[in-house]
Amino acid sequence: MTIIGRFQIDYTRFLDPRGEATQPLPDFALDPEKLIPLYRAMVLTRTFDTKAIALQRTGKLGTFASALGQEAIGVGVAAAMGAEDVLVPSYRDHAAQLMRGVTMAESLLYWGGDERGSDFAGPRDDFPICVPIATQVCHAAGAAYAFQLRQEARVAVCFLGDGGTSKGDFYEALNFGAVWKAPLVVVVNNNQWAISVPRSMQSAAQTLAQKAIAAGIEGCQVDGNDIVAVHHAARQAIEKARSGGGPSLIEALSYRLGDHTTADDASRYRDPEVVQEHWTFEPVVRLRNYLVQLNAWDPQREEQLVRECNEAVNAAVETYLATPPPTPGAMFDHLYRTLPAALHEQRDMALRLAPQQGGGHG
Amino acid sequence: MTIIGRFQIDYTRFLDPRGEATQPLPDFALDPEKLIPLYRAMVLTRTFDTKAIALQRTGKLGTFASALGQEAIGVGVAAAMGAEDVLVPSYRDHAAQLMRGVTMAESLLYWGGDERGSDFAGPRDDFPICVPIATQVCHAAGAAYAFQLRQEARVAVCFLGDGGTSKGDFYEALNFGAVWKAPLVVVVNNNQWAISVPRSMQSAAQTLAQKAIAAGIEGCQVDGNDIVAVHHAARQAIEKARSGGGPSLIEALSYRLGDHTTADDASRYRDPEVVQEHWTFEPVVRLRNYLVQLNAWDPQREEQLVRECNEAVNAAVETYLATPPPTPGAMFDHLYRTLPAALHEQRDMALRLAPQQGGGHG
Amino acid sequence: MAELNLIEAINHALAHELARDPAVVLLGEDIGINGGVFRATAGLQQRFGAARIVDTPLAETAIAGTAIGMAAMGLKPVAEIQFSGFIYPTFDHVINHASRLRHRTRGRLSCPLVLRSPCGAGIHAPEHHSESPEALFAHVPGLRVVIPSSPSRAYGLLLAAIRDPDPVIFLEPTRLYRLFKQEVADDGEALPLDVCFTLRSGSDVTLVSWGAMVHETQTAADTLAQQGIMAEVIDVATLKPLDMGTILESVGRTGRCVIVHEAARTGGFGAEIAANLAEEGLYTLLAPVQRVTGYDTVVPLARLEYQYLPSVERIVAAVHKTLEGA
Amino acid sequence: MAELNLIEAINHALAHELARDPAVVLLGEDIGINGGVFRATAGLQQRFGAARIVDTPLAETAIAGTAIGMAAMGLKPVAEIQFSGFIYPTFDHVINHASRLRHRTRGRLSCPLVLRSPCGAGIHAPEHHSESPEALFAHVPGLRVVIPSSPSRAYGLLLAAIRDPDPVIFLEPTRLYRLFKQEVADDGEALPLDVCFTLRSGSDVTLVSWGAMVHETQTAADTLAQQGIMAEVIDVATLKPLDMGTILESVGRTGRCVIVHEAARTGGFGAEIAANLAEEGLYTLLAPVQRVTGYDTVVPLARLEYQYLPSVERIVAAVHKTLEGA
Ligand SMILES: Cc1ncc(C[n+]2csc(CCOP(=O)(O)OP(=O)(O)O)c2C)c(N)n1
Ligand SMILES: Cc1ncc(C[n+]2csc(CCOP(=O)(O)OP(=O)(O)O)c2C)c(N)n1
Ligand SMILES: [Mg+2]
Ligand SMILES: [Mg+2]
Repeated sequence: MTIIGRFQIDYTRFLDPRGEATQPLPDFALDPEKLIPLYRAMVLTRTFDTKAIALQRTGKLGTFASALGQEAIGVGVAAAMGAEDVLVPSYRDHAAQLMRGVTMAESLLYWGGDERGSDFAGPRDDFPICVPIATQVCHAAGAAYAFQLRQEARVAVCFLGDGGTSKGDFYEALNFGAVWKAPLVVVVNNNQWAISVPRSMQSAAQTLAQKAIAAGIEGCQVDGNDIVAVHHAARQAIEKARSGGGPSLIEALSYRLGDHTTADDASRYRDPEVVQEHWTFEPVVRLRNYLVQLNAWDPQREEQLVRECNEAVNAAVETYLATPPPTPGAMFDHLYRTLPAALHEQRDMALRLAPQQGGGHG
Repeated sequence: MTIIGRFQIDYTRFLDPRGEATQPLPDFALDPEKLIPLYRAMVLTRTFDTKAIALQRTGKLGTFASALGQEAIGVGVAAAMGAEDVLVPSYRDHAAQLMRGVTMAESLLYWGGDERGSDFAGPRDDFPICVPIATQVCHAAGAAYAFQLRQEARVAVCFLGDGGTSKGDFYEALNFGAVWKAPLVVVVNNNQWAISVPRSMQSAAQTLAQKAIAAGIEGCQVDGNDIVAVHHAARQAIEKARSGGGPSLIEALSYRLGDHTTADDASRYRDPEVVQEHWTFEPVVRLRNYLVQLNAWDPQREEQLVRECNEAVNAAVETYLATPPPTPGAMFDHLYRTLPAALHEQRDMALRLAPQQGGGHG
Repeated sequence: MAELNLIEAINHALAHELARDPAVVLLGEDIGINGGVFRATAGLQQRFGAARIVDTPLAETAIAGTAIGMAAMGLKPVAEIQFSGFIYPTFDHVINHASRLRHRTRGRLSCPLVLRSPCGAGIHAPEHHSESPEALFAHVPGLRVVIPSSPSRAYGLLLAAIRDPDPVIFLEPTRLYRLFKQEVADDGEALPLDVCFTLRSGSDVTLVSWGAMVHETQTAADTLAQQGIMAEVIDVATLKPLDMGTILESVGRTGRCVIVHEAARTGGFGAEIAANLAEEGLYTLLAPVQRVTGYDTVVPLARLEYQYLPSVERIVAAVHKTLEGA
Repeated sequence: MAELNLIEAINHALAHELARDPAVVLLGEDIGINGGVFRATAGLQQRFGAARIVDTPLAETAIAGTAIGMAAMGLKPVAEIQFSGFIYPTFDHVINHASRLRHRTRGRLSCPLVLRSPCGAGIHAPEHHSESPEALFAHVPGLRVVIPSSPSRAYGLLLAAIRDPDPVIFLEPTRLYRLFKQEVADDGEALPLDVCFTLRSGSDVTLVSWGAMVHETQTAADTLAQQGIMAEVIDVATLKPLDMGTILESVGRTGRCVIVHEAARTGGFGAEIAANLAEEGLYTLLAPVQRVTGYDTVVPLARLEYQYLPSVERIVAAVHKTLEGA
């Protein structure tokens, strides 16, 4: 018996739950100017989430998936991307999307049941939210291939959940990306639940990062509630991808503090006390504590930030609510670049017969 | 940075290409009575393959996939199975199927284009050959679950190729099997080619065995041309599965000495000299050499064996060629347990209008 | 007899068969302690244990594929696909394996599998949750395709599907899950899987529908009755194998037929019924057949989904059109 | 002008577009140095390099999925599925993504993807190699579905498919790959993707077909001509979007229609055409429409496959039947 392969999976954390450094920090983490925008983005995401849930509860929005407790992942990764890179998100990635320039009004339109919410005015090449789990990893690998073929220094950055790592698409895409050595970074938001299925029932693998080994690429686990660890790992992976080093897999270990979506009631399947415990580890307070230690944050700034976030969110909600519903013809717009003649009659009928029901938000 | 996971992949070989032991052998390998049946089975498989290719070349058989050079894998694994276990094969696994009691005539019928070839008189619960790559791994995991649920001490043993390890089904099935701790053994026949795609282009993983790590199960690589290594690993894995230890993945490293199938011409994409080199490692001569060293084999026995194998194969070919074609009504038999009334008219039409063309072999 | 809505009827049928037949197992995402996202399996894991009510990892291909392996080895798996848009990864296993395992092995192995999935739009669900894939399955030889349209038919048809020795695709219109209740006797009586149900007799026109659209169609029939037009309403229920006899007999009497379904028009299962009328009912047709269907578009998100769905008005208008052609 | 068989015509069309448009890339299994198992891509990797002619790992889901990613980012991928039975793992990506990326993003992103695959039986191929999945795709909004039936149409339609800004499913009848040759000018002239081709004019009956069955249908028309029956033969070629106008016009003249396809009867695309006749052509029909199709069975293995396929005799018999109904 000979050993022909040895592999190891590392775990990285820089800030402990109280915001204390556990090891020497990377440069960016010593510079409050670098960190404060990340903190602001996390608080904005949380404000947005709270508002979106409230809108759903009052019938003004459809089903919504909040990022509560996982804000450091989207923010930390998106902040490591260049504008030229492309985000390939799942439905829980508005933290990253907002950083990328998707507007909150667009996000609300989408969750409010309006396709125009995916027509981002900002990052024109970013993919729309992907609902069919893990399929987006294939798209990201293909996008990465396009960049590689055209010799563009761009990276495709893709998110999925812990549940998504069980799906064939994930493995197939990693394998393709690895064979191609394509500029691809795949981030697993391991929030430890796939609706009601806990991480332990999702896979017998002790980490999700080790799934990278199957594709022969690097995988690592980071504390997903420590934005310093997330951002550091993302920078390294993106840099590596951009410089021809091929794909990486980052498992960001976090916790879903809220329900799966507004259509879910997590109290049916998990112990609220355990959830409560996990509030100890959440990322926003952690970074705030660290900033306070750096003397870069104080209650006044916090108060001002909260006010700004509320104003921004409220303005987005107004824009959203003021958006008139699409006309029935929109069903046929963009179905093809040019609507085939065979469909003209159907479109005319839709315009003629449009019933009065429906059209409301959510 | 903390190391949170360490993994290693072992490689096992007992007999070197000349048939010399490279390390202390397991008990069964010291007993010629145990080894000779394996040797006979390998020679029978090779005789069968040669004949099947000849039949195809003369228009008496359809496309056929030979196991040339990979006989030790099917034989070594099937010999480790109990009659109560279930084989879930791909299209290149007749070495294992014949060991299990599938007849050569059945195998020829199948490749000759007759569904009756999958109605094995022998191993009634064994799955038919699976052509859609890697889908059978899911079936095997499900079969294993059925055994587990009913508390039967049976194991599902599944084969696939190196190419198959790129397909989502493979990963998903391993993951399910591992979560269930089901009695499942998955054997990868890494013959280093998936039609024209070499192993190096199939995956960036340095071994295929390491794909087990993604599912959190044990994976190992063995010399697939050393039947002692194959059989040893299969016995261990099957024993483990049977006793509740869950699934294992075995990568058996071999080489496809022939064309992919009779429909393929490998000289279009690979160097015949390289193929020639690989003949040095092939499994049949290796075991014969070892048996000769044990004084358990000699030219007379070889001659007799070859004669017996030829006779058996020829008898099977006769049975096959003498089998009258199925009647057109067979298309409707077994479509459902009871043919729905809606289809009676179609069946009547098929019987009435059956054209005279077709019906031949291959 | 209890008053049940459609999802409760499903739950009762599952419980009944689990209790009756130890070979029945359920598998799918979130079907265990959570009881399924629509609550179809509520309480079942508590009652029958986690070995028979199996919460799987998130992988539809393997849900179908492992269910086939289970079925081949003597279990009777009932696999749940959580939402309609996630049924496509099962196609390979359903078409290449489930539908033909019996055929390929000449009856040696078989695949008594039920694949349950919600279907249809109308509940303001997110993207990819409003699909109507019935025509795709109905084209596949070796399958049965069933869509209930009331609690009692859901109960009886699901029992039949589980007891059937071959694979059954069982599509449940989400919009009907909680729309209305009905007396359903939990008596273990299955309904036949090869007949249409005539829900209402009439002599002027035959309305043929299935799934959630049966509801719209019945409402349309009410409206028509007020106008003095007597519509016969047929719930196809089992699309494959199709009981064309009942439809031909009805159209033979009424001379007119309007087919209503929610799936996209082109290649929808309405085409199969209309084609049969053109082949076998031509001489009885007094007017062109009409199909009232979803448009050939992606099912739009919530704000437009009711513009997509066939409405009572569209059905009534189509009936009027067939009557003009008199 | 060269005499080409269908697979050579495909090869020429691919080469032409690869040379013309640097955004075109090919991906699939064994399409590189091996030139594809049917030789569609023979010589292309040598000419255009391994970065544009991409031999992928063995995974159809990812072939479709990565092609969508490429297409969204401005490439024009032409993905090959090696044999028809292995196209099912692509359904999820084709339906949930390729067909609706443009719609979902209101035109911001799009998916100019061609998915090429062999289809059909008749070459004594192994299991799962003889599928005719066209009706499944033709039901999906947002797709185009094209099936050529001659070398020159294969050339012109494939050019059009690659140039089309939206996803096209391009199914190639394996039985025609080498059945006959035809003069094909490699002139880069595309054919339209929204019209049927009338291959033969006739006044007694309209025969509508596509793919390999066009061949049988034309032979049947020859036989019928000898009997004094003049059949018009229409090759649908593009199933989606369907040019029903040409068919209606023809049936309007002949009053009779026989539809011939190889796929299973129930829910086959013939149903859509017959349904349209029942809706819009009813008053012109002098006799019931006839569908001559594969049976609703699994395509059998080689020894019975010709018993499954529609034969010239069956087509002729169906025409006689429509003439009885005069
Ligand atoms: C293919 C597919 N199957 C099922 C679903 C329904 N579904 C939506 S989210 C979800 C759980 C996903 O869990 P995970 O991947 O961990 O992501 P999270 O929601 O926790 O961010 C499921 C089953 C889906 N969207 N896609
Ligand atoms: C899903 C699927 N895709 C493609 C094919 C066509 N095909 C048959 S064998 C083969 C290569 C398989 O290679 P590997 O898994 O290494 O097995 P081997 O033939 O070498 O034993 C391919 C692509 C198939 N049978 N199934
Ligand atoms: Mg999760
Ligand atoms: Mg191989």
